[in-house]
Amino acid sequence: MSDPHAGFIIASYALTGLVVGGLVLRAVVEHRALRRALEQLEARGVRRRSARQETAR
Amino acid sequence: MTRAFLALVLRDLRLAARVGGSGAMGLVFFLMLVAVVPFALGPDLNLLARIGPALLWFSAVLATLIGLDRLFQTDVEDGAIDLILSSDTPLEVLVAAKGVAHWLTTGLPLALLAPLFGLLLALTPGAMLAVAATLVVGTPALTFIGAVGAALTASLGRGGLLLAILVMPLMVPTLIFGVSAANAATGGTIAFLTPFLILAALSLVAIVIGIFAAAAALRQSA
Amino acid sequence: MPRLSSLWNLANPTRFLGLADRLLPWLAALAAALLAVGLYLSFFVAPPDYQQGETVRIMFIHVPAAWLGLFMYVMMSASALGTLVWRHPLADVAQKAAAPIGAAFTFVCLVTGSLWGKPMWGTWWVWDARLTSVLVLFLMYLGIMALWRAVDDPGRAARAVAVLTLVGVVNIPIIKFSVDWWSTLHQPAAVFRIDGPTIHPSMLWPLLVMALAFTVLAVALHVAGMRNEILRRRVRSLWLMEAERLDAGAETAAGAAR
Amino acid sequence: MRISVEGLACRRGERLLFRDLSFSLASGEALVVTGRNGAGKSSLIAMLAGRLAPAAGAIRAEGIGEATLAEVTNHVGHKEGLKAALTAEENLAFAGAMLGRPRLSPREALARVGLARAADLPAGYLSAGQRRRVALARLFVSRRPLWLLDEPTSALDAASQVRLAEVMQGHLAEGGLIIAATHAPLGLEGTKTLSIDAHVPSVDLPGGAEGERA
Repeated sequence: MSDPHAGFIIASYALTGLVVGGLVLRAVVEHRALRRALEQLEARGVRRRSARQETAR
Repeated sequence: MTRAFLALVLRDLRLAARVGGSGAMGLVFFLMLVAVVPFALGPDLNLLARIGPALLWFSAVLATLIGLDRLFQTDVEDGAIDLILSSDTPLEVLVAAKGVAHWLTTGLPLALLAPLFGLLLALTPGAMLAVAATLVVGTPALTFIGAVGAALTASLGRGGLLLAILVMPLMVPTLIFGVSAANAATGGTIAFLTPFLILAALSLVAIVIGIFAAAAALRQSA
Repeated sequence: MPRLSSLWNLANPTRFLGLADRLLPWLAALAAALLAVGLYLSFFVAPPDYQQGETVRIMFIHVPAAWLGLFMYVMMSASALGTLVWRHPLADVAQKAAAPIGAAFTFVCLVTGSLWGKPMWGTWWVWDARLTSVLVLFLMYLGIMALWRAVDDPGRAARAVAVLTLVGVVNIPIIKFSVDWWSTLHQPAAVFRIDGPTIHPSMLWPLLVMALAFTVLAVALHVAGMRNEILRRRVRSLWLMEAERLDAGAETAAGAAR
Repeated sequence: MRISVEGLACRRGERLLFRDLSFSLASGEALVVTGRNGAGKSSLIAMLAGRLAPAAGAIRAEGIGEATLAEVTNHVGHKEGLKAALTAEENLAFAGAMLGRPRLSPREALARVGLARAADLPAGYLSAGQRRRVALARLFVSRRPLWLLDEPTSALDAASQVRLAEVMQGHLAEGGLIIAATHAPLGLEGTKTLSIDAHVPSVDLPGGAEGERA
């Protein structure tokens, strides 16, 4: 691409990639952290009422 | 002493990150001001480019103001001020810590984002750089002048508006030299460095006076 | 009505979590595949525009981003109705998860528009009706996100945000109208159009594929965001339960610590 | 150390809350301040903490060397000073950094009040009683001999009150001083008591009528 405006095009795609990548990364990192927090709570012996019912059944 | 200083800075940064304190809100407000003023002035890019630096500085002053009223008020409300006041570290050091944390979450991001907002006002790259530089140097003055007002109104229920009325006049010199330095860089009649150095000096003076005055005010009112 | 009840079942957070876990890999894969095709089309198949040259390629992300910025707001408004009318917890969650995604795409739209405008118009930004409306939309997203953060209790926050979102919906046409009026009054005669004269099929296809790819991506992100939000509330309520339980276990814990 | 108070008077705004208040307290002694609502218990505590200037009289401290009274005082007021977004441990670590003279780690301090398991919980999730106990745990993060407690037992259940009494007894045994304003008995042995009501100006004095109204 020998266009004089290649810089602008590349910048557009790079920025979009950055923002979308950031959104994906945020979702994944948050999900891991929350799963870890739930496991930690489980290890402390805290469970939801419905979850306790399920195991009782 | 440094331990207490760092602990307070760290706590305030942590709170800002978890609660999303005044810092993020100030930034959004800054963007809104920059976006709304052209509606009043009309979409003439030449006009906007000419008054751009002044507009950014004015918005920065207002954006700093809206976050400041909570600077000490939250600590007074929940009683954490008792801890700060009964510390064996001098109160001045702790006030400085609060100011530094506030500047890091409000003033600095404001200055760093100003060039981006400058795009909306069709500023030249040189002008954007000048505005960012003057804001980096000038916003500490705004923060610490505001800290005095924040300390004075800390124990009042609705300090926000009062705070603005109290400290706006005190911010005038900073605004004048900030804008004139930014304008000088974009081809004014005076050199850039003169107003810029005066701005830096004003900032240093404001930091010192602000710290001692805010500490004195806190001892009285909180 | 069996269909309604099954829909209601789906709206049960626990069921939603199960569904999201199963659905997300497929959505992600589909989005990735569509993106790959879309990028290939927009870079190697679509010809340069005879007026805009290569910069027309920015349109292939700019237009879908604009579409999604609006789409997420519509999504949020529908969820806001769900919150206010049916008081459904999943609607709260859908509302909250949509805001940052919509804001991000609106931001992409603004910046890519700016990057397109510089070479084409010679300026980063014009206070043109269309651009300005999108900027106002972005500001509204920011306000909504700020309100979410400001209120502690999720249920209360959801209702407050729902009101704000719906007021925003009413306001959007008014804003659009007033901005149109405002800028035609001042804007010089040379009005630039974002969408160019006519769209040739060789450009329409990449655009459509990219729009679809972005939409699937946004839906995937939204589902993932909703899943995270449900988990976050679960963690929050479990911590609250744990705090209640603390007193019961206090004696033994303190005894062990001594 | 020894703290002596002579002829203390407190004025808040236009009205005189109390006057001619004197007492002295030495290491290992505790003082319980009683009085009806609005008599000025909290104001007395605030004066001792250095947060309020006395209208008359003097507060003297001996045997604390270079330090001021405020620097050897650990004050737990009726506002807890906890940040809801920070965990109990972070809150106590901050208190420790402010107060200086480190003693126990935040986790150890929490164990002393029976909240070891609450260390990782944000303070916002805790109940009123638990928050109170986290605030009281502040007494252990710093080595400060004078404890000033304003209604320490409020929101505490019976078990926690007993634990608090034990902890205070231990502090006295180590040579500490405690001044507590309270309605409820603390369960401490051999404490001095001071009733503020006896020092409230009577009706015929100027300002006295205002004082009665409280």
